[in-house]
Amino acid sequence: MKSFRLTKMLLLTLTVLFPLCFYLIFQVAPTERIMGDVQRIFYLHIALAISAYLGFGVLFVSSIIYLIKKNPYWDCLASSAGEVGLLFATLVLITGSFWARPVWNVWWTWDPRLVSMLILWFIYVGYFMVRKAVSEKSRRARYSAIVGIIGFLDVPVVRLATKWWRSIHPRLDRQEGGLDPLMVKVMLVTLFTFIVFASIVIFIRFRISWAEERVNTIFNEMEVSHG
Amino acid sequence: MLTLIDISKNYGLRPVLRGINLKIDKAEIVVLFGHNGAGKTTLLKISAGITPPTRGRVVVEDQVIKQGGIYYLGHKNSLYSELTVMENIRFFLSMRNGTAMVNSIEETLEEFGLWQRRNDPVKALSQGMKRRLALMKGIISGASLLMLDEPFSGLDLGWKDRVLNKLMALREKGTSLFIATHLINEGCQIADRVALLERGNLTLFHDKTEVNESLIQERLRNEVCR
Amino acid sequence: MLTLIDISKNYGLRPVLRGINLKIDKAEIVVLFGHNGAGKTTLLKISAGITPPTRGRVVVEDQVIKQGGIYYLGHKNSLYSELTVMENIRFFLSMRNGTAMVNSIEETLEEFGLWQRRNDPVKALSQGMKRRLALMKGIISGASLLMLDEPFSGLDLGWKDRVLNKLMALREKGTSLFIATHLINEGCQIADRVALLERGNLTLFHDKTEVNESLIQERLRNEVCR
Amino acid sequence: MKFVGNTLSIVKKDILLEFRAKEALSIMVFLSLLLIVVFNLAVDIDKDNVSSLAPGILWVVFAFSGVLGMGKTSLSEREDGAYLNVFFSAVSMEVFYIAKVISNLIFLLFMELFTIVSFVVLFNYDALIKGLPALTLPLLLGSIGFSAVGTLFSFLSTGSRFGEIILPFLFLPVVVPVLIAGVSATDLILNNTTGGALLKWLKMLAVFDLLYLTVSLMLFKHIVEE
Amino acid sequence: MKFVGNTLSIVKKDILLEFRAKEALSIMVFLSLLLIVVFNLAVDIDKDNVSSLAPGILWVVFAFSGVLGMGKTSLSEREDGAYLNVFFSAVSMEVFYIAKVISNLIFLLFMELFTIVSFVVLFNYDALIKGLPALTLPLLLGSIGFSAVGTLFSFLSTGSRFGEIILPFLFLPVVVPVLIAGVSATDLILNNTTGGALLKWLKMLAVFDLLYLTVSLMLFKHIVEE
Ligand code: HEM
Ligand SMILES: Nc1ncnc2c1ncn2[C@@H]1O[C@H](COP(=O)(O)OP(=O)(O)OP(=O)(O)O)[C@@H](O)[C@H]1O
Ligand SMILES: Nc1ncnc2c1ncn2[C@@H]1O[C@H](COP(=O)(O)OP(=O)(O)OP(=O)(O)O)[C@@H](O)[C@H]1O
Ligand SMILES: [Mg+2]
Ligand SMILES: [Mg+2]
Repeated sequence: MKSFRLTKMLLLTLTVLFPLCFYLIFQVAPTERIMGDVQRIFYLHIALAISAYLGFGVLFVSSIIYLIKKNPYWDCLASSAGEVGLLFATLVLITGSFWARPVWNVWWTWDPRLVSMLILWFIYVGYFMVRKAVSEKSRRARYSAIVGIIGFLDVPVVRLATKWWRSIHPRLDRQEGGLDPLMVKVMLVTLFTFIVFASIVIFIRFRISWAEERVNTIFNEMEVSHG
Repeated sequence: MLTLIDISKNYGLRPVLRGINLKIDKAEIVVLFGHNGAGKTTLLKISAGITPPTRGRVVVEDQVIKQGGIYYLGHKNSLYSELTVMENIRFFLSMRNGTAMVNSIEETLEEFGLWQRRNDPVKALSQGMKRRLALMKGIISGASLLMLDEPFSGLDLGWKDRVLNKLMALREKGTSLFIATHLINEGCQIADRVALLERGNLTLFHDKTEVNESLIQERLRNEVCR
Repeated sequence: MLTLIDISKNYGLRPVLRGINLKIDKAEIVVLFGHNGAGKTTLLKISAGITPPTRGRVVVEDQVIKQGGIYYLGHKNSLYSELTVMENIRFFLSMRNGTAMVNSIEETLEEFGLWQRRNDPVKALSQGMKRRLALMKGIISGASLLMLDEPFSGLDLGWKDRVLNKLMALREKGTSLFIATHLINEGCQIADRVALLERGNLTLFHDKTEVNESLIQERLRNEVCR
Repeated sequence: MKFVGNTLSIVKKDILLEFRAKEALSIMVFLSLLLIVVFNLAVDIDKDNVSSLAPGILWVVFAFSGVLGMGKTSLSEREDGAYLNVFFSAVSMEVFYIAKVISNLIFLLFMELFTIVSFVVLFNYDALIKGLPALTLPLLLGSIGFSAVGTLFSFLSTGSRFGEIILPFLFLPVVVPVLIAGVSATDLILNNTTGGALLKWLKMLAVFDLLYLTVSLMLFKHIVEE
Repeated sequence: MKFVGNTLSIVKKDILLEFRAKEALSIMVFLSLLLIVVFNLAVDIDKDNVSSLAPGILWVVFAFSGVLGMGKTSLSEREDGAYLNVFFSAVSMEVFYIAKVISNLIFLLFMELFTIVSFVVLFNYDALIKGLPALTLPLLLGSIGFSAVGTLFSFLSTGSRFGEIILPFLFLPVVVPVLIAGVSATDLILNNTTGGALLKWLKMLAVFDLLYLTVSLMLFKHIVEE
């Protein structure tokens, strides 16, 4: 119940944070000189990317714990976090595309950052394909945990892609003169909002699937005792 | 040897096993009976550690696990169908580091009627021959605990008898056996204890002295025939 | 119904069947016995037209072939493991154009103890349940000739009896059956004629009146036990 | 027209299996996306060369994803000998073949549509969308050819010891004419529309389709009849 | 050093199986040849662009043929539950994994050598032969990465309902770093030899190999331990 109160509180803060974010993005943040208003996608874009990493990170950690503890609790958490991560990763691809269209004049280009992100997306689609492909519960948990662990090795690749390969995708640490301080502040607020948001979504998703799991268990117990 | 503590297993919402407790001692043969779908295969797989139970614990004596002391034979035979009989056996033994009585392979092959087929690929054997080969692997494995799921399926009458004798000889050497079967006569003949799996519980449970009473066998038969 | 004329089969240099002649009439049950590796499966597959013989001819009455009048059940069950019990049956019947008694499916499912499992995918059934389903398909198929290879394998005692009764009821309706099995009692119980396959030949061949003499059964048992 | 009903039953069952097990189609779709990405890693595709590379890449992706997907649909028939349901039925092997060709064709067309859409998005190549109406005919004809050959060979390969893996070797060399005609027709449509030459390639596709279909129709029963 | 002996036994068995059944290796070799030909149909390779296309095409072919071949080697363990021979033995799953990685590595290297030779012959591209000594290291490192991931995932995919077909999806995205590093290193060697940059890619290959090997080694037993 304590955790439930926490969720409630966080949800409440979100009702403040989200409007604040959008106000900051569309009213406060300065318009970028070259790209214009479309640059405002940036705040969502990067916040979504970090939230996706967060989802995959939670998946990674809970997969490891699952393999050690073999408690379905962790499998539940892993798949919930994976769903959220995949959702946000999809949104990164979409917002990126919408940004690329006016700026680079294409929906998609074969840039290392973009490709590595797409590959990451493939990996987690593969994760859910494995979950679909295995019906026996504990086996599904083990197999998907393995994919989740190996797959996470790709996240650093996405992060470092712009460093390793020649890339046209912007990098903040390469920005000449640095980012406008106001932009940084807006970005940090958006980032914070989305991290809270992603955590809550993961948590709620997890509570639902865990409740489902427990209902099933209780059903079983009933059948066991009544024959 | 093997202790099952409060083992339960559900598939989805269907409970198959409900709190099974069982202990198998050294040099003991426990035979498991039950209707189709009673959960015999499930219980054997859980005991062997191939399937995890939903609840409960399987305890196997330490020295048994360490030296590959378990041999499990399921509905499948675990044979490489492209390799010959001999190659299958050699590989099997090489995985057990000479725990096995390697020198007696030829003799055992002869006893199992597979000597002439030793250089044939397994896929060219008949149903019954494959089963025989899989059983033979268990017997030469040197394992101290054998778990056999319907070991006699596909064997003809003659081979069934011979395999029964082999299994009893194995017990004399201190091996424990956990067998699931539908054959009541044969099962009771070799069992030290029999168990009946019914609605997820082990009902009926008899040891040596009782097993041979025809009354018990009659009851078993009635139970399984219902 | 079915006539086998001088059927021979070699695998490589190994002769398995050597000139088999056999005729199965309408409403007749022929049961085939033999050691492991005697060639029962091979003979059934040849009769069903799945494997070509090295020499000889299989003649099936015209009207039998035309309307899908053969049902063959081998060691495998021919089920789509991802589809449910019901879906498997529906597809099977749709391939037979209502030759079958479609309206009695539910009743038959009940009789075969599969009614509660009708919406479960076949892969979730136990060994014995799958075999039962495969047998049930044969019984509702409306085929006039059933070829069954070890039909009772994996069935428990109760179901074995019930399936035996079903098969006998089928014969009363004019269906012919060609069955290979290791179970001498059960085989002799339903057989109109029994045949023993030995070294590639059909030795021993007895019709109705003789089959029930315990002497014959004794001899069969001795032969197969050797 | 009983055979129309039978064909539909089989197609319906295949689509049901697809929904249940999500095999062939989802595999084709994802594989095609992945192939495009991998292709791009190997050969830098940009604005300048996309229109000259597109036809080749698309058809290679169709062929590859297609053949692997088709392998899957026939595997579900081989497993547990499920195709025997049709083999021993009133439905002829020709009808079975036609039905499988149709199921595969449906899956192929879905996959191709998806591939084209992803290609347009990934390479920012709008000409492909504009050319889509004109592409319908070569796509349909090409897919019929793929399906005719793929269905035949996928049964052949799953019946062999190698399993599905041998399929690409059999399939790809044989469909090279379809591949070339398809690439050429697509090239003409995307890059310049001179009607005469296009007709030539379409004719070639139609001729090969007819050829493959009739020959495969005659050969199919020999594959399934072991 | 018992585990060296065990590893060798398993590798020996795999090579024996390969000789007997000609599965993984021959599939890899033929598929790579076919892929090169198909690539050539899609992208016209000529004297001018061969040196820029060669690295990409070669590595994509290695990855694709490799992953399909590796799927085959684990299938032979899953079929009939043959891997249980190792599961219930004195040999640890880590040793089993290492042995399978070695077997797969051997097959991969053979296939790569063959692919390179055919590439040289088909496109008359001698620079590749001259660069072969320098290519050895990136090839070896890349193949170790492929084998480490491929072995793990091939067991995973054959244990799932999709079978081998899901394997490419899991494998290809994960090995993209190896693929890119391999392509880049090969490009540098074939087209200009500036040592510094090459070292960077080799380091990257080595790091990923180590990463994949250690992580897979820890994860493997969870796959096989049903
Ligand atoms: C489909 C297209 C795109 C994808 C998949 C994509 C993906 C990503 C990802 C994954 C990140 C997080 C990187 C990290 O910090 O690890 C990111 C950050 C960023 N993206 Fe994109 N992006 C796309 C298009 C664009 C476009 C068109 C622009 C602007 C021209 C852009 C500008 C940025 C910026 C400024 C950042 C923050 C950079 C940093 O963290 O150093 N992106 N993008
Ligand atoms: N993978 C599975 N998914 C769902 N249910 C399953 C699965 N495996 C087994 N079951 C169910 O568990 C029950 C027990 O099956 P099990 O195979 O253990 O029976 P059994 O006693 O071995 O029967 P048989 O004598 O027919 O071999 C059956 O009702 C079966 O349908
Ligand atoms: N594909 C094959 N290649 C070579 N030999 C084979 C093949 N199939 C069967 N045989 C051989 O043919 C003989 C008869 O086999 P078959 O399977 O018909 O025997 P069976 O009577 O059915 O035996 P079981 O009771 O064990 O099922 C055996 O010696 C077997 O080894
Ligand atoms: Mg069972
Ligand atoms: Mg047989």
